[in-house]
Amino acid sequence: MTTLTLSRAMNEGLRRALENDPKVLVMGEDVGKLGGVFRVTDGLQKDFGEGRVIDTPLAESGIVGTAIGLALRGYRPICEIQFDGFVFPAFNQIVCQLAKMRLRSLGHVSLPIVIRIPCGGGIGAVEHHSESPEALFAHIGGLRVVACSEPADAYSMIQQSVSCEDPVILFEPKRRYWDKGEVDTAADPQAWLSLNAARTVHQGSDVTLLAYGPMIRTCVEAAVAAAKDGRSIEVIDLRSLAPLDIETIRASVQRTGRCVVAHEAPVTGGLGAEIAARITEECFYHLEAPVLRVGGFSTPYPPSKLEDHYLPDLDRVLDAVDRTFAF
Amino acid sequence: MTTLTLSRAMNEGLRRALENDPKVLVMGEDVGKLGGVFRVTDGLQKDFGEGRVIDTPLAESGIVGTAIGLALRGYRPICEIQFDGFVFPAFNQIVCQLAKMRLRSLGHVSLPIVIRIPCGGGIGAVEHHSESPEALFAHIGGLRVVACSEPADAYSMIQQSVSCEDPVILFEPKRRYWDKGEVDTAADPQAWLSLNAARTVHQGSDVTLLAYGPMIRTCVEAAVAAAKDGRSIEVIDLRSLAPLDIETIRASVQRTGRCVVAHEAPVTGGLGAEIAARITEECFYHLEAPVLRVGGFSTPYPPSKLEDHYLPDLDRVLDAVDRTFAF
Amino acid sequence: MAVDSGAAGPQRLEGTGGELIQLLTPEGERVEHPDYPLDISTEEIKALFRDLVLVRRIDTEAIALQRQGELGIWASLLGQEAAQVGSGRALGPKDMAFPTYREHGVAWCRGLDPAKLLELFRGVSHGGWDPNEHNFHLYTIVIGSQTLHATGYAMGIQRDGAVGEDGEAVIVYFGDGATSQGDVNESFIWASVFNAPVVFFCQNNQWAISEPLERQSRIPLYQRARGFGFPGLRVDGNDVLACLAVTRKAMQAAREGQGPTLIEAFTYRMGAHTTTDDPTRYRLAAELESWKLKDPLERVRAYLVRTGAADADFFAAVDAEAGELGTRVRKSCLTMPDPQPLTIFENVYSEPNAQVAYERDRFAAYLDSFDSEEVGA
Amino acid sequence: MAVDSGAAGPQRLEGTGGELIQLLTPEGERVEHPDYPLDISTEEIKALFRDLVLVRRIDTEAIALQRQGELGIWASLLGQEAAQVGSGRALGPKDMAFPTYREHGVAWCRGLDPAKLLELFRGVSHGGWDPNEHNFHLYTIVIGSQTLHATGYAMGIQRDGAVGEDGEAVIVYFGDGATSQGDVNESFIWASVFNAPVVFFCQNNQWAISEPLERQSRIPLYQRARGFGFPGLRVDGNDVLACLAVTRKAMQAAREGQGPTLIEAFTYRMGAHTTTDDPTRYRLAAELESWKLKDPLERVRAYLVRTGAADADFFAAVDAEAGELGTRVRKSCLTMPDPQPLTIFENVYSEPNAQVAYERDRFAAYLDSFDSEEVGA
Ligand SMILES: Cc1ncc(C[n+]2csc(CCOP(=O)(O)OP(=O)(O)O)c2C)c(N)n1
Ligand SMILES: Cc1ncc(C[n+]2csc(CCOP(=O)(O)OP(=O)(O)O)c2C)c(N)n1
Ligand SMILES: [Mg+2]
Ligand SMILES: [Mg+2]
Repeated sequence: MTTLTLSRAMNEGLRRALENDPKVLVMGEDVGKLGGVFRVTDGLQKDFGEGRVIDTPLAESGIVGTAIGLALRGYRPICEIQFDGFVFPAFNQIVCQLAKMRLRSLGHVSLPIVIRIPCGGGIGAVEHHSESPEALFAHIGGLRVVACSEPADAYSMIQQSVSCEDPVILFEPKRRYWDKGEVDTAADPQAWLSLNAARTVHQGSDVTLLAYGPMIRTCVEAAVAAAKDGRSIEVIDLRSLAPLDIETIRASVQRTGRCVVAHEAPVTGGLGAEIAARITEECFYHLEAPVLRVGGFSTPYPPSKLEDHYLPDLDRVLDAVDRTFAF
Repeated sequence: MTTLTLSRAMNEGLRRALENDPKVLVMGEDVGKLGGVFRVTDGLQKDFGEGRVIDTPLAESGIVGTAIGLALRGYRPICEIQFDGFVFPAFNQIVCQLAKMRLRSLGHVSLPIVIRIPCGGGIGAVEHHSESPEALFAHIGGLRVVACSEPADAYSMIQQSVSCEDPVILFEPKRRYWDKGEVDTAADPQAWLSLNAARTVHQGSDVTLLAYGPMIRTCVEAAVAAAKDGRSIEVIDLRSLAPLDIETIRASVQRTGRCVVAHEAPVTGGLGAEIAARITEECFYHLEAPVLRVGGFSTPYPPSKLEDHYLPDLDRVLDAVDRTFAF
Repeated sequence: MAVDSGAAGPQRLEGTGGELIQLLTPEGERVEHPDYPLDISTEEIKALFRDLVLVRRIDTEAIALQRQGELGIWASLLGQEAAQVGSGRALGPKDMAFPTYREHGVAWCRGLDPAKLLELFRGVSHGGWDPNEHNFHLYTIVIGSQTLHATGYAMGIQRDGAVGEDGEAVIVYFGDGATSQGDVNESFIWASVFNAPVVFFCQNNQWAISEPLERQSRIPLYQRARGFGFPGLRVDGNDVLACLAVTRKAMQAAREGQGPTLIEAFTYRMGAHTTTDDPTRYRLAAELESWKLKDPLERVRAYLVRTGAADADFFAAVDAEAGELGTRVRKSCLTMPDPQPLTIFENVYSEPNAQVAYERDRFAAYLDSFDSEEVGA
Repeated sequence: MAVDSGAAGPQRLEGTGGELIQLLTPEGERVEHPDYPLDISTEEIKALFRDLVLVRRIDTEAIALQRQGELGIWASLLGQEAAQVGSGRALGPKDMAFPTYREHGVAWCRGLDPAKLLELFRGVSHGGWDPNEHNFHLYTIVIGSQTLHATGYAMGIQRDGAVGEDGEAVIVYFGDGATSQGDVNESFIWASVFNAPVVFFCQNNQWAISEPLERQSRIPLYQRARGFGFPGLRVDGNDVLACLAVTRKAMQAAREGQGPTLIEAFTYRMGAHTTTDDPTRYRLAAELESWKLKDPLERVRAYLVRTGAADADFFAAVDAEAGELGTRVRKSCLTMPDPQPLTIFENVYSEPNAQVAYERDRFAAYLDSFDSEEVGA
C-alpha cells in the first residue's frame, strides 16, 4: 500500500499500461514535457519517448480522429482532453466514428481507445473548465463511460480501460486530483473490482445515495454527518455510468426504499434522470418516495464566484435526502 | 385553410419569416438552387437572392459559427443541418458558443439563431441519416429545443423560432415531410399556440402518452387502435422539449395515473428519462405504475433493413401501454 | 519581406490547360510528362481498361437495382472511374486505403466483393467488411472524418518502423466539398507536422451535391497543400494513366519517408449525386455534355484502337465479362438475406454489456409474444 | 504542370532575417519598408509608447493580484504589447475586434475598462461587457471559435452594404496553437469564398502552453493563407510601428472589398502561459533572455531617447500615469462586489423560462430556509 494523490495514482496507472503493452500510447495537448496541466502524465514522455507519449497539435477532433487511425493500426491510444469543456470539437469523431466503428464493421474492428477527461468544477476556473458532460456520452451506444472518485480506483480503472477492447470515456474529478488515498500497486489485477461494477462506499439503511466522481467525497461526508443525526445513508459510487450496475443499485434501493442521485451536471437530462427513471421502473413498489435528483442547475456553468452555489454541497445533498423523507 | 405537406408548410413559414424581416437569413448546404435535400427551402433563393439564402461551404461548424457572427451583427440566421447525423461537427459551436453567449455577455448579446434539423429514421437511409439527438441539446442550458410533428405546427413554429431572441434547435420529422395537413396561413400569429406549450392531440382518460415529432402520428394511431379495445389513451405532443410544458403533462398524468413516453432516440439517457424522473417527482402519489419509456435501443442506429424493429411502432407503443396496466 | 499574394476574389476554376498532369488526352493520344514517366505495357493498359469497364458496370447495375427498389440509395461513380482505378492500381498490397462512400472503383482494385457495397446501400449492414482483409477501410459517410483516421494509421506505420525503401503508406479519398471540413484541414496539419506517410487523394468532381466548387474554394484545390507545407498537384482525373503515375510517385515518396502529398484529381460527377438527387435543378446539361467528351473509358478505348493494341475480340470479351459481372452483382443483391432482428444488439460492444443484454432480452421476449400469440410482428 | 513543393519535413522556424516586416529595430532604429510607408508623428509614437507602458502595467498589476489570491487566474500579455497595441490602434471606431483571452492590450485600445477583464479572471462574470459599446467582442476561451464569429460578422458587414471606400472591417485575434483547430481553417475558407472583410491576426508567440510552434506547423504560419487563396504576411510582432502599418493596410483592403488577409505577428510569450503555468518545465531560460533583447517597449523608448523626441519628464509622466492606473486597477478589483447567488439564473434566456424559473424558485426557497433557521449557508 502506498499513499498517492489521485493525479499520481493515475500517473502510475498510465505508467503500468505503457510498460505492459508497447502498443499503448498517450496523446494530447501538453502531455509531454509539461506532463499535462494536472501533471497526470508527468515524466511519461521522458521514460517512454516522444513516439509513445505524443504532444499533439492543438485540435481535439484531430486527437480523437488520429487515435482512431492508430487504433485501426493496432495501437491502444489514451487521449487526454485538457478540460471537459474542450471535448466538444471531438464530439463528432467520438459519436459518429469511435462509437460506431465496431457495428459498422460487424465486429471486425475494435477501437480500444481511452479518452481521459478531467471534469467538474470547484477549482475556481474560468468558463469551460468546470463542465460535467458525462450524460452526453452515456446516451451514445457503443461507448463505455466510467468515472473514478479516488486514487485506488484511478490506478486500476485507467488500466482496465486501456485493456478494454471498446472505447472508454474516463472522467477524472479534477477537484479531487490532490486528494490522497491508499493504493495497492502490488495487488493482482484479477482482484480488482470490475470496471462494470458500482461500489458501496458507505453502508446505510435509510436511503440510497448514488453518485460518482467528485461528488463521492461530498456524499460520504454527508452520510457521516447524517449518521450523527441518526439517519443512515448508503452511498454508492456508480463508477460505471454506461452501462449502469443496475443490480447493485436495485439491491440497495429495494432495501432502503428511498433514493437520491447527486451529480455536478445539470439535473435536466443528466444521468440522474436515467437512473431515476430506471430505478422507478425496477423498484416501483419498494419506493417510499420518488427518486430525487440533486445537481447543477440547468444553466451554463456560472462564473467561479458562484460555483459554490451551483455545485451540490453537503447541505444540498442532505436537503434532498430530507425531502425524500417528507413524502 | 390550405392543405400542405409538412415540407411545404415549413417552406411557407420560412418564406413568411424572410418576408417579414429583412434581417432573416437562410443558410446551409444545398439550400439554394437545389432547395435543400428535402425541398424545404425550395424557391427561396430565387425569390430572396443569394445574399439572404446562402449556400455555404460544406462544414457545419462553419455554418453555426458564422451564423453566430451574423447574429452578432444583427441578423437572424436560420441554419439548416442537412441530416441529424451531421450536426456533430457543429456541436462545439452550439454548446460552447451559441448556448452560452447571452450569459457570457450578461444579457448584452442575443443570438436569435434557429438550427433546423431534419431528424429521425424510417426512410430507409444509410448510416447517420436517421438519428434523434434531441436529448443532447435538451441537456444544455441556454438552448431552446422544439420539435414539430405536423404541417400547421411546422408553419407556425418556424416563425416563432425565428422571432425568438434565444437560439432554438428545431427538429423536423423527416419521415413526415410528405404528410399532409391543414394550415391556416391567414391566422393571426397572436392566436398561435405558444412555442412553449404542449398540446393534447388525442383525448383520453386511462393513460397519458407523451411524444413529439415523428412519433406523434404513430401514437395517435395507437390511441385510435386502443380505443377500439376500450382503452382510452391521451396523447400529448410535447412540442417544446426544453423547457418542457410540465403543467400540461402533470395535469394529464394526475388525471390518468399512468404515463408512457415514446421517442425514436435511444431510451438510455433519452428525453423520456428526464420526463419520467420529473413526472414521478411531481405526481408520485397519482401514479398507478412507473412512467414507462418506449424508444430506440441503446445501440447505434441499425442498418435500414432493421429500422422497423428499432423504431417504436404502434405495437411497441401499445405494449408499453399494456405494461403500465400490469402494475 | 513576407507577403503572399492570393487571388483577390472568387474566380471560376478552369481545369483545362497546362496545369493538369496528363498522360493520355481525351482523344486517346499518349503524351509524356517529364516528372511522370510511366513505364507501362500494353497488357497493363488493357487491364486498366478492363477495370474501368467493370467498375462502370457495377455502377450501372447498382443504379438499376436502386431504381427497382432493391437498394435504398446508390452513389454513382460515373465519370470518376479513371481517378479511382488509376489511384487504386497504384497501391501495393500492404498499403491501406480509406474511402468515402463513392470509391467503388477503388474497392474493386483492392479486391472487395461488390456485394459488400450493395449490403451497405441495401441497408443490410453499415458496411461490415473487414478492413484488414483487403487493406480497404470501411466507407465513411460523415464528410472528411476518414482523413484523420488515415493520418493516424499512417502515424502507426511510422511507429511500426514500416517507413523506408520497402515501406508502407496510406491513401485517403475525399471530395472537393470535403476540403471545407475542419477535419480535413486538421489532417493536413497532423500529416505535415508528423511527416506521416499519407497521400490525400481529392476527387474534385466539381460538385458537392448541388454546390459548385466555388462554394468551397477560390483557388485550385491542389494549392491548399501549400498552406500546410507539403506538395500538392493536379492531375487529369479522367486519365487513368496519369492518375496511376502521380499516385505511384506520391505513394512511393510517402513510403520512403518523404511525407504527405495532396493529389487533386480533376474530374466530373457525370451522374446525380446519388440516386435520390436531381441535378437538373442546379446544373446545365451543356456542362455534362462537354465532360462526356472527356470520358475516362473512351480515351483508353481510343488509344487501344488507334495503336492497334486491342481488337474487337478484346472489347467483346471485356463486354462479356462485364455482362457476367453485372449478373453476378444483381444476383448477389437479390439473394442477400435480410438481417435478423436481434442482430441490432450485436457488435455494439466486444463483451457482454448489461444495458444491451437487458434490452435484447426484453425485445426477444416481446418478439416471442407475437409468435406465441400467433400474431404477425 | 501543377506541382507545389512544400518542405520535405519539419524544420525549426526562424523568425529573424529578411522575411519579417519591420519598421523599428530592436535597437530602436527606424527603418523603411517599401510596401508599408508609415506616416506617423512623434506625438503619435509617444502615444503608442504610453499605451505599451500602460498595458504592461495592467498586466503586472493583474499578475500581482492573482498572486495575492484576488484573481483566479491571469493570462499575461507580457512581450505581446506591440502586436496588440499596434494592431489595436490601427482600427477605426466602426471596425469590430474579436479577441481571445489574452488581448488586454487590444481591449485597452478599444477603450474597455480593465476592470471588466478582472471580473472575468476573478470569476465574477464570464466577461459581461457589451461588445457593441466599444466594438470589442467578448473574450473567447475555446480555442479558435471566435474566428468563425468574426467571419460571420464580416459577412454581415457585406450584407449591410458597409464595404467600400468608407467601409467597415473586422479583425480577429488568435494564437499559433489555434491555427491547428478546424474552426480556424474553416474560417479561412469562409472568408476567402465570400471575400469577407476580415483580417486574421495571429500572434505567434512561439508557444501553445508547453508546445512549441513545430507541433502546429512545419512552415511559417503566414504561409497558411496561400492554401486558401488570400494574402498572408509576417510582421515583427514586437515592433509596434510595423504592426500598426500592416494592420492598417490590411484593414483598409478589407474595408474596400479586397477580402481577407492573414497577419502573423512574430512575437514571444515572455511570461508563463497563465499564472498557473510553470514554463521552466518546458523551455530554456536562454530563449527568454534572447527575446528580452527584442522587448517591444524598450525599442520605442530607445527610439524616443535617441531621436530626442522624449525627455526624462515624458518618461516620468508615463510612469506616474502607469502607477495611477495600477492603483486604479487594483482598487477596482478589491472593491468588486461578489455576484448574488440567484444571478446564476439570470441571462440564460431572454424571456422567462419554465425550467430556469422552477429551479430558481426552489433554490431561493432553499436559501431562505437557512435564513429562517438562522443557520449559515
Ligand atoms: C458532415 C457531413 N455533412 C453533410 C453531409 C451530407 N452530404 C453527403 S455527400 C455531400 C457532398 C459531398 O461533396 P464532395 O465532398 O465533393 O464529394 P462527392 O459527393 O462529390 O463525391 C454532402 C453535403 C455529410 N455526409 N456529412
Ligand atoms: C478547444 C480548446 N482546447 C484546449 C484549450 C486549452 N488551452 C488554453 S490556451 C491553450 C494554448 C493556446 O495556444 P495559442 O493558440 O498559441 O495561444 P496563446 O495562449 O499562446 O496566446 C490551450 C491548449 C482551449 N482553451 N480550447
Ligand atoms: Mg464533389
Ligand atoms: Mg501561442
